Amino acid sequence: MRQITMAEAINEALREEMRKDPNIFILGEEIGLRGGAFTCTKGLMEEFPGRVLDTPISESAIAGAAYGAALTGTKAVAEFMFSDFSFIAMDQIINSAAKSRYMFGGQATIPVVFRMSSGSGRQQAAQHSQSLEVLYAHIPGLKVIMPSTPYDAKGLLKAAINDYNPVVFLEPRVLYFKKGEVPEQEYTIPIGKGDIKRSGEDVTVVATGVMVERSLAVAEKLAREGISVEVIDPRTIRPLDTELIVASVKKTGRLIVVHEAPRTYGMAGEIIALVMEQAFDYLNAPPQRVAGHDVPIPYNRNLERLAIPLEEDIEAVVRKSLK
Amino acid sequence: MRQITMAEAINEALREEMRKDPNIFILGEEIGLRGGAFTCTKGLMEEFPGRVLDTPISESAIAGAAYGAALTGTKAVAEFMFSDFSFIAMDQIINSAAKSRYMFGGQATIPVVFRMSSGSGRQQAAQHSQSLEVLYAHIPGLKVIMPSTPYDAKGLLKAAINDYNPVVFLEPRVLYFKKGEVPEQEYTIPIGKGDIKRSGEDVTVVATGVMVERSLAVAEKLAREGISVEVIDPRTIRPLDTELIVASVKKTGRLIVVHEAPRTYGMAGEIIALVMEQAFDYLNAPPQRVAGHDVPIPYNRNLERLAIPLEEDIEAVVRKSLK
Amino acid sequence: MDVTTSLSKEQLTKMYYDMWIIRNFEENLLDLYQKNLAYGGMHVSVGEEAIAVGACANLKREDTIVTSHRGHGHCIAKGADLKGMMAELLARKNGLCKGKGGSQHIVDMSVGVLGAQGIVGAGCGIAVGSALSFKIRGQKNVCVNFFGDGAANTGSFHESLNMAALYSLPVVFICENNGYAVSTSFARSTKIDKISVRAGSYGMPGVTIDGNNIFEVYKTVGEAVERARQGDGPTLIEAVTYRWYGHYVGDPCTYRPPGELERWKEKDPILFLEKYLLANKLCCQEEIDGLKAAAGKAIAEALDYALASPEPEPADLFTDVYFEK
Amino acid sequence: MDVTTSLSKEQLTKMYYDMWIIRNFEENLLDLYQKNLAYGGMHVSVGEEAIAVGACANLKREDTIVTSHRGHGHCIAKGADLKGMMAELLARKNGLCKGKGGSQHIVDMSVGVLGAQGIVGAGCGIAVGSALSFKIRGQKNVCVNFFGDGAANTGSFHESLNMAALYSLPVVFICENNGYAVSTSFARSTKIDKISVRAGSYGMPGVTIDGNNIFEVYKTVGEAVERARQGDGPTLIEAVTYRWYGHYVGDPCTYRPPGELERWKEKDPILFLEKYLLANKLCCQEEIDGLKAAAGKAIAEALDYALASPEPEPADLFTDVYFEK
Ligand SMILES: Cc1ncc(C[n+]2csc(CCOP(=O)(O)OP(=O)(O)O)c2C)c(N)n1
Ligand SMILES: Cc1ncc(C[n+]2csc(CCOP(=O)(O)OP(=O)(O)O)c2C)c(N)n1
Ligand SMILES: [Mg+2]
Ligand SMILES: [Mg+2]
Repeated sequence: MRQITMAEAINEALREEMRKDPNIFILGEEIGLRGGAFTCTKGLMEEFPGRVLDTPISESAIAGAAYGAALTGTKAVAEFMFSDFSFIAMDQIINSAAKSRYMFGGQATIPVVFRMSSGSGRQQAAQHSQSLEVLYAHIPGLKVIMPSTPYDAKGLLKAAINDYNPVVFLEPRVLYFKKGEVPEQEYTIPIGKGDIKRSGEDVTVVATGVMVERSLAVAEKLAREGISVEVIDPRTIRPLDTELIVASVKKTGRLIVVHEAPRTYGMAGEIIALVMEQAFDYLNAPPQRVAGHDVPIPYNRNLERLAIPLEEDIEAVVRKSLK
Repeated sequence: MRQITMAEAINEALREEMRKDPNIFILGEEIGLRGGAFTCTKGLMEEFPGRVLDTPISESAIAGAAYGAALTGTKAVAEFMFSDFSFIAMDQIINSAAKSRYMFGGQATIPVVFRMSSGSGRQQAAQHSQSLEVLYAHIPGLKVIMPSTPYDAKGLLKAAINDYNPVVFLEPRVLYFKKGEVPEQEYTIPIGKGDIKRSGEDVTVVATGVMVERSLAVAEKLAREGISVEVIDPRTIRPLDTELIVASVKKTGRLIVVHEAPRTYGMAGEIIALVMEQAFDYLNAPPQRVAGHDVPIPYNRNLERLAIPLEEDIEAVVRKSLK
Repeated sequence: MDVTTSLSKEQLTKMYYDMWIIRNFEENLLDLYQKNLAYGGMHVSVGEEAIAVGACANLKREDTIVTSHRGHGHCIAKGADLKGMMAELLARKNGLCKGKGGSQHIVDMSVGVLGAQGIVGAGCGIAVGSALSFKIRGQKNVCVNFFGDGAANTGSFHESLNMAALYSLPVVFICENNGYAVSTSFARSTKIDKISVRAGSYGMPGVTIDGNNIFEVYKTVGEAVERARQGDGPTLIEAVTYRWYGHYVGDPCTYRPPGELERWKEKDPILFLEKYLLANKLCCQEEIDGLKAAAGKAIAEALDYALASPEPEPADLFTDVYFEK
Repeated sequence: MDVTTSLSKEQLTKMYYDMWIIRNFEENLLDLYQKNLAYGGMHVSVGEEAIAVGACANLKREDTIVTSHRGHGHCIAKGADLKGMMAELLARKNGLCKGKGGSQHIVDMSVGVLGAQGIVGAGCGIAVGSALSFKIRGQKNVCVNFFGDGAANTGSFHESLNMAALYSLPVVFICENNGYAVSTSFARSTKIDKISVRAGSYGMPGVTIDGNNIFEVYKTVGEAVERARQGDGPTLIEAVTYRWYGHYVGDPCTYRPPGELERWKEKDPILFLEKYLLANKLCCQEEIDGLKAAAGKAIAEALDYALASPEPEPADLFTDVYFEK
């Protein structure tokens, strides 16, 4: 099958949906003339005049305007260059977009996607490297997506654009230029459905974003020793595909959750609590977390590398859980 | 002992510290002339001219200025009337205050406290009722405190003001005007130390904020039936007093975490994951969560009441865990 | 005030009636709040009615408004369902928000009321979004954004007005300068005298007007709306006014200098129009009394409706969190 | 330019030298970046040196600055340790931030450099805080805040300038208008021609100057600093300039109209001062060459120092998250 990058996949998703629906527009810093800091919106301004807006450096107006447009029936996709900048827009995303359907007693639908690049790995230091999925996923009214492959990115973004709820779409920055298989034919991926990236029998590893490929590499390696690791990518952080995860843990009896965000109050806690509630008696070992350290992301590349889980960290915990 | 309200306790904490240290100032909306929307800063502007600043409605400048003052050695206490408004200041709180000691390689100390009223219960609807502790507690570099009594509020706020790290101080709004014992003599409470609000043998209930008194009421009721409930208030959400919680669970074999914030990705997940990691073999029953429902807070008072855990909800789960 | 001549008697009496509706509605609320039938955060605009009515008289049904925490008047002037509003304030199931939103989140999408806002300043961005919607869809409509003097100090105001001007969006920003943000007087929140000068920071026209003179409001907003509709971009209008009842229901208003309220009461916008109608013999006293009575009746009916409406059921807690197909 | 007469030869040659230090430092960085010895987000200010040097020449050691992502020049001009800066950019343990901060977080508290900022606009609030500190402690010091034209469209700019004016704080806001925010030209980010008009929104003086004329910068900032020091409040200064090397290291600059860079290179601020020094016989060519060479040598030494500095150790990942007594 054809191989394209995640940035290209995102570009295709936007292009295809904008072609179908003149009622979709996108806005953000550097997305038009320049085609996006990470090329995700390349060529769209030319193809869709008037529907691709380069904005001033005004994150709160970007989010407010995207929400206001969505509220009035125009589907909006807002881009934040780095998810770290979305703090400036959090009032609009959380106080306005997430809550208004409820506050308005169902009078509103809010078809808005807040796209943002996420995570560390480019030596940009603490203000350009955060993984903020939990801050959004904790909020009722939001959906939160984090794809790990070009295929998932494309299918999920198309679903997000056509969802009538506000969606926070976190794109792992270091994956933008990695290639993966993406069919030419159109497809979407339902929001809220996880994916078994590799099936296995001995232990369930739930991983997101960059941690998916690392977990797969570990699974591959351990397979050679006869250890069978199931790797699940929930893809959607909220709503979470609890069913898929619980079924897997019931099968393997072991759970390890891997994420890049700092450990404390990270998403692993939720997944472990859910599994405890629904599959306590199936567990043969304590559930484990492999997560980012509780530190801001440092500039130095060696330190930065150590700040988030490495394959060897994942491997060690998998081995430990099997003891 | 003398009984005062939490608002009075907070007022005393501010007053006492400001008297001792001319290098402390406070700023926020309505805190001066009016003495605070909830009276916490009453009388301070008169007593400390020039050190109590009424600000425009400019939450991001409030937080930026508080951080900048702290960075340059002046201890700052910023008030946000409702924690919901702190979203507008999150960039300053998280990207600046939380990270700068690290980003600056230890060159900075940041003695700033971000006080904010928290939670539901006053029919203010979805934009004035959130419990956002996890959003802050997930961030390395921040300390997060949520007192449940006037005594704890005073002792912890005094500790927070004198801590050289940024502290988010969440004050449960519906507790402002409830009285509790507070000695006349000076005291502080160390940040990071939880408190056993009632000791017991059969089950550990970890609760925060408003949920502490509800849990205590349940414990009281069940005691009459011979069920012995230990109620722990961590008081500090980050750093968490893991030791205290784990020791309790090792004793009781049962864990229930109760919080007002919505369940999904709430603080209970973290506590359960920690206990799984450190006391898996001691558990006689699956750990349970009693948490706010995954909905924005509604205006109607009956619905609002149902949105967060009631005593009967806590009681039911305690009973279930003992089966 | 040559604008007056362009207004028909019908229009004028409708304006007069609408202002009474707003005042009756809100004065009833004060009472309901006392009785604990309405609750939560509630801010009334009594004394400021000319702005809501004068501005909205320029709007079509498909035009939109975004308002603030002090939004009852704007919603009513734009045509929001009175009964649904009253039921909402009483937190009833038949309320516009099913009892889930309350005063600070009143909405009526069917008449372009995009919602009150609990977050000061947030409305400016939303108005930009509504105007963007019109522009992208090629609709010749306009969004009017009402907010206070306090809101003009928020970052959202700045970013939104700059963006609106940059894209020449069809939006009219109306800043109701009532002299206070809660207890903080205008002079204690900024060093400038007039908020309208801020228009210069964005390259849009800005003007300060007497917000208690409904003719001035009608005319100024009318011109701005027309300009916006023609694609010539946004305007910032500062309408100077005063809120009689303090910031929130129950505000002791200790921050007001003595005599201030009394002086402003002499500038009652309703009385202003009433005098005009009588002096110009557009209405006789009987007609005036009839209009007042009719407004009172409409509010009484809305209240009856609201009181008869059931409370939401527990299951309603869980609906409307997400849109589901 | 009567200011020139008030500057001693020593001051002038120091300014000249400092500008060369900045340029050498940053041109070296471009090279180090190519070699992958420096990395991450890195923004150089070549072409804008007169603003940093002209402004900071008015400051005392105890005065402070807050800068942006394009902050190397400001830090150097305020006296930040060159070796520590270079080591930081090379992510070394002896760097000012121990290798944890990098270009966007350079700091040197010992000389009042309160930090570069990775978040556009964030610096304005921090500067207000530093100025508040001075005021509360009764220190007669001043904070200077450097930021770009793009930053002037952020909410933080608006809220901070309003607050600074309201409290009459000792802060000078210097907006370096280099015509672009990344690839977005000034004209595509706002409808106004001059950012300095925004001062009127806060009741503070505002002025636009030629940022490549170090005398004009020195004089204008000097007056603003003096006013601030005397307790007369903040000023907004827009210094028009140009960045030669694009937004980030590696920027292809396709957004620039042809000839634009060349025209600006003719306005090289260093050459401007050099010509002045020569024309007025304050320096001979030999002295000029000597100053250039000395600057080159200082940078080479800083680089040697940085290259000799070790990388941080893995354990350093965990330090400095919290202050511990
Ligand atoms: C962001 C934010 N900060 C603070 C508040 C609390 N608050 C509610 S209304 C208000 C004053 C608003 O003043 P103004 O904008 O002048 O409107 P007015 O009440 O005078 O109509 C404040 C501070 C809020 N709701 N939102
Ligand atoms: C809040 C925020 N939004 C976006 C960015 C990405 N970004 C970094 S620099 C920059 C442009 C800044 O332009 P300007 O303020 O004019 O400064 P200049 O780079 O021209 O010196 C942008 C958009 C950021 N760092 N922070
Ligand atoms: Mg006001
Ligand atoms: Mg610029």
